[in-house]
Amino acid sequence: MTNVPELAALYRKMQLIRRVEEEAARAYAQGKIGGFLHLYIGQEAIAVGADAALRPTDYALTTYRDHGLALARGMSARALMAELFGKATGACQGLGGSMHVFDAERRMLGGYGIVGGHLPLATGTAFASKYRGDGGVTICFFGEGSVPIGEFHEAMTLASLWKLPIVFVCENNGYAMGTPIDRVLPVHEVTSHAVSYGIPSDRFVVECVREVVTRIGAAVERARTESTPTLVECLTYRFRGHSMSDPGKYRTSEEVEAHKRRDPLVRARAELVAERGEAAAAAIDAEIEAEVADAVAFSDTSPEPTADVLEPTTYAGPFAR
Amino acid sequence: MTNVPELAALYRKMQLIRRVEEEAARAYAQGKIGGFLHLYIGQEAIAVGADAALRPTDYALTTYRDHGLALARGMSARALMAELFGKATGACQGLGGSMHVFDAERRMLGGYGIVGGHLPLATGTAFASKYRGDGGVTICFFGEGSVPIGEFHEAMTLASLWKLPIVFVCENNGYAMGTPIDRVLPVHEVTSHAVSYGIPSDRFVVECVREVVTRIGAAVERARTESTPTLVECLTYRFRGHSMSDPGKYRTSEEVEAHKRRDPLVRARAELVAERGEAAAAAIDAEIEAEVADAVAFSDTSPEPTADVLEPTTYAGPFAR
Amino acid sequence: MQMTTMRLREALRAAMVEEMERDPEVFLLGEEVGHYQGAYKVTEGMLARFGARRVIDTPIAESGFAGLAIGAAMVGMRPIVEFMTWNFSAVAFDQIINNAAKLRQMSGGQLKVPIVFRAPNGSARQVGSQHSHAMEHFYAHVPGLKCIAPATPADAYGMLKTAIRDDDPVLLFESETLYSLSGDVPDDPSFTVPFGVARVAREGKDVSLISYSRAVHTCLEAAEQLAKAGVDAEVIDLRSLRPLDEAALVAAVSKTHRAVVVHEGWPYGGVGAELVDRVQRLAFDQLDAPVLRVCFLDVPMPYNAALERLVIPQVDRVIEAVKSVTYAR
Amino acid sequence: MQMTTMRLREALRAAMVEEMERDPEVFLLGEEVGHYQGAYKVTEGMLARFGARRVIDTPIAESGFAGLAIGAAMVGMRPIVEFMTWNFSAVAFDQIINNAAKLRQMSGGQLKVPIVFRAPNGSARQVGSQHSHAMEHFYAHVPGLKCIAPATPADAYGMLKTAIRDDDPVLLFESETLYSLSGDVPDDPSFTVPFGVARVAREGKDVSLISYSRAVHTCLEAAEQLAKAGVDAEVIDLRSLRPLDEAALVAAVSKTHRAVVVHEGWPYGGVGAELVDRVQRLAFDQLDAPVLRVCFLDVPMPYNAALERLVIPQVDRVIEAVKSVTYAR
Ligand SMILES: Cc1ncc(C[n+]2csc(CCOP(=O)(O)OP(=O)(O)O)c2C)c(N)n1
Ligand SMILES: Cc1ncc(C[n+]2csc(CCOP(=O)(O)OP(=O)(O)O)c2C)c(N)n1
Ligand SMILES: [Mg+2]
Ligand SMILES: [Mg+2]
Repeated sequence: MTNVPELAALYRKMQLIRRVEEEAARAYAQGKIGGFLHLYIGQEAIAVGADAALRPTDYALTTYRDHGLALARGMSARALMAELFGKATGACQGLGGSMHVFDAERRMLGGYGIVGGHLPLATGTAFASKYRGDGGVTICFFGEGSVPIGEFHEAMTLASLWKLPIVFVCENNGYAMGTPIDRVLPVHEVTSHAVSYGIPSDRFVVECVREVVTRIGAAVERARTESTPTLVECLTYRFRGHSMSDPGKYRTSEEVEAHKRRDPLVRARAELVAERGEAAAAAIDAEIEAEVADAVAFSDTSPEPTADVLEPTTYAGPFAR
Repeated sequence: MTNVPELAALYRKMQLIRRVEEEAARAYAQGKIGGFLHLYIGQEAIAVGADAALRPTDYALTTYRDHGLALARGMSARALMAELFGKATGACQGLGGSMHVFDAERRMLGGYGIVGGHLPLATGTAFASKYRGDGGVTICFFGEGSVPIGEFHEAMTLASLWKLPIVFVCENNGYAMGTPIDRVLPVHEVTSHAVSYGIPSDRFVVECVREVVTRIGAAVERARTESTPTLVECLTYRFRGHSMSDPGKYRTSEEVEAHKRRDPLVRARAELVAERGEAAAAAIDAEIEAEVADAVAFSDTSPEPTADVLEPTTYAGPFAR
Repeated sequence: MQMTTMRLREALRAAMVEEMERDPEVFLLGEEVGHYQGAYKVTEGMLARFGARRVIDTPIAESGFAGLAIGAAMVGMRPIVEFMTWNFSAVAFDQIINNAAKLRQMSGGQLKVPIVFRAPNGSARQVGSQHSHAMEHFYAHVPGLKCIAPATPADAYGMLKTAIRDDDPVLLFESETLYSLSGDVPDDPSFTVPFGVARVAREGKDVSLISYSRAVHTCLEAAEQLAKAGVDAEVIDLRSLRPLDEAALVAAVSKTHRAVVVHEGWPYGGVGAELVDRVQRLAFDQLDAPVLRVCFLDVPMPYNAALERLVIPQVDRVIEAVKSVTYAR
Repeated sequence: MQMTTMRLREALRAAMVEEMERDPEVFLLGEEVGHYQGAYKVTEGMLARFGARRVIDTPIAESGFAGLAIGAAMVGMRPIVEFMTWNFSAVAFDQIINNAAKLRQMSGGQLKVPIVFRAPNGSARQVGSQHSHAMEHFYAHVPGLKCIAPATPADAYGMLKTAIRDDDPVLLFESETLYSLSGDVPDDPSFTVPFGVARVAREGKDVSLISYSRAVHTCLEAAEQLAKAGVDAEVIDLRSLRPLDEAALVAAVSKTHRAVVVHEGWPYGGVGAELVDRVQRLAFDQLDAPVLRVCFLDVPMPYNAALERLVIPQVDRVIEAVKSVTYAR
């Protein structure tokens, strides 16, 4: 059984993600952040719960909707926010931006813009762990909209065939941009594919972060001890549009509001208050506010990267022209 | 229920394919045919049985192992053999060769060299039939080795989602080049995927060509009348190597011989003899010999294509440089 | 000719709408083209007008739906495939280079593939390295394909119509940064713009700036500034990359004796290098200086806005190159 | 140096075997590389030597196993990916251009991707249009990748070793038609050949034939014949396409003042056009004639043997181009 951390620690991370992203949305409106900005708001329990089931040395990869995972893995709000601001002090020196957040030290291995493209990569880090016998596990997140694309299937085949220590987590938030699941998947249960790949699966509605820890934890354990891959489907919801440029007209406000009323963050806070009192929760909130304000100030005042960063980040060795 | 043609007609086509390919193998050894040559010997019952379940206006696509389907669809031995010889009189003017046999009039739409690549195309011809309401069905053949590649899955998703009139026929001959199925598929039943795509399936050992007609016929009917795709898995065996350059060391001769003893062509002939007497079968054989000899002579004496064919086959309109 | 002023995205839409009205075998498919009204609103209103049978939202499966469309085209339909951006065509690369481009040849001329692929291409604004590809450099290489990249609403309209009516696969490279560009478009639904004919976007006698798509506007701006400095730059808008208008290249260089090629995308190979090849080969004796190129710096696109500006061709880099080929200071 | 004569396929194998002996983080994967001993027998015996843990037969899922290898490389392993041929990399195109080439940049320099992709490339013998791609023209375009294309067993050996030890993604373009070519290879396991350094395959003073891989041998043959006609042709074997040896190009053209570029693959864009760009840009004043190119005709590869011969660069076409740039009859 996976060790479930203190609720306070889980709540803290969820709240950090929520507040960092709310400030990022504001900064985007102010023109401090450019390009695409995909918010994770509503889905925080997944990254936070999953991270709690991992060791710091395990590998994690996700899509462009990557801020939550980065913070869950322990990246500082400063490093993330500065990256969104495109600053030299950002996690990727301002080169990656919102969609490409990496923290090699914390084994946060991105942040990818091509739907499905990172799934094979994740089988590769899992392969490396198995090859080296280092006991490591890889966790790989993706949306339900990625299931139709070929690379999902190629990754599943390789993971199952070679018994790789990997957990595939489909964050099924019901929409791929403006497209509801029934327009993209003939069978709505993503886990139905686990059968034809001969691997275990799990499927549940994300309401409670501690449940995420134990459910994903079971899959992580299976990967670690049996080197067996698992397909986990988390039913969730994003409260915002697909990205900042999406007005989200394809959902009714009733639908969105109904989901907001079941916000796993609110639930985590309520449970925390029940266990430890309002003051404990409020203290965390205050800390987070300070941390987020500091991250924004830090990012505002950080320097821009300079041109000399371009060539050495293109090639590790001598530049090849 | 699909109308099953006279066994004589089915046997005739099977024997034609067998003998054309045997002569092609000889011509290859003589250097009259170049490039890759993938023989269909042992699998003839599938193309012949499937064709019998189709209308002449239905579309058919397959892999590089395409001679059988071309002949089954009614291409002449001359047109096929001349194509293998690279002659101007070949089905594709000698430009396509063994892997790319097309006969647009007979709705034999190729002949493809990239594993998995033609499956999406087949959904496209099925889409056209449905869009136009022309009552047409598409049949698409591929090997079990194509199941791991993404395009198989993308094609299945689109076919199921849009309810296309298509029959996917996996010719599971147990090997992808030198690789047996257990090294490429975590679950050996290809039809297991039908469940996660929400479509019907059928799976059977190919022994009797008339059974192929009725089994594939049922799927064709479902496509035609309900516009429902089906995944059919035909368990079969190729008697020769993957291509002419494959010594086939990965299979024991016992294994190969055991399969040859269950040769569906031999069975078809035996049944024909039982029904109509040896003379009837022998007459067909004699006809085929003449046809094949004529095809070789025709191909030997046909002219080579000339350079002026290159540009107009690159663009339908003015050449774009 | 009667003209209507419209944005480039509307010009594209008008071309598609008119062709779909004209020919029932034309249909449109792609991610979010229908209910969402298009990721960049090019297809706005088309679902309502033509219904879900002809305006089709696809799952994220580019290889699958591109292949599906090619298959439909090979039996005579005329699909328009919208990729959300050209970047995502990389997962459908095999379908385009091996099926769309080769079906006619493999079948010995029996088949044709009348299909249009269209999408925004090149850099947008801070979308990072995986979303900033100038994909025309991969595709123009391939015989069997035609590649066009208009820079104005009228050309977008007229060339998309030509593309839809063309019997070969045509790849239309748009630019997100040009969708809101306004311009006059002929009111005549029979108006089309042929492929392979470049447009002189600005007359000039001292140097030829050869360009297409977004970079044409950079060249025009550079030409304005150069004029103030006494350099009279010509701007050639190629419009069509394959076929290329060789006569226009030769004519330009025969007049100005100096050329600078300006485009999005990396320097190594691609359309820019091809232009250099054609110019030096077909007009060698006319050249008074090497042909220079202004394009992306040879690195993946950075997210940071200032660095992105540095990587994308800008007016100052064009002017610098012009100074170099005219040996001015 | 002590030398052993071996075939090019054995030279490649020796390089892999030695590097796998040296570094336990090197492994090999691809279709039929193990039990089948390699589709072209390059990997013969390697499964027996290293076992199934390090010599891995993959299913047909190029995007999947290329991506898997890139993922392993991003955490420090050193995979060698064999595609059965480079043609099949088209279905893994996105993995190579978007992940292998960009992981370092996207991560702001935190990661590196020490991976080798290798396979036969270009035309073989009558394998038809879908199996005859010269894929280097697509990949050399992309910053973040390195592309090499040796023409001799020694270079194949020395450059593959360099590639395996390199910290960046390296794409090695082989040719089925060269696998049985014999040549001397140094007996020294520490022998490597650096990237970006061209080799003068034949000295000459009248014209420079610039080439790589299979076409180098066509050039050498052409040079022999030209010598009889009194034209002294130099043959430059680039060996490495990205990085390109600019100094060698300038030196060659400064001596001969005439250049013909010879390669497999189509004319539009690609490595050939890039070479023209470099030569005319870096040695404009040295050129006495336009740089000409001899490459595939601009059509998909036909199956018919005679037409295939016509499409692939042959000695006579090289000689014709040389005559043209030397203004001889
Ligand atoms: C191959 C590819 N095609 C299209 C896109 C554009 N795109 C980005 S995100 C997205 C929707 C993805 O939905 P889902 O997988 O459900 O993830 P979510 O955004 O809901 O987290 C699309 C179509 C892309 N990035 N890559
Ligand atoms: C994308 C791709 N990868 C690899 C190949 C090389 N190749 C050709 S056929 C083949 C085996 C296919 O086996 P299967 O699908 O079972 O068909 P079979 O040959 O048995 O009919 C391989 C690996 C290819 N043509 N395309
Ligand atoms: Mg989603
Ligand atoms: Mg097989």
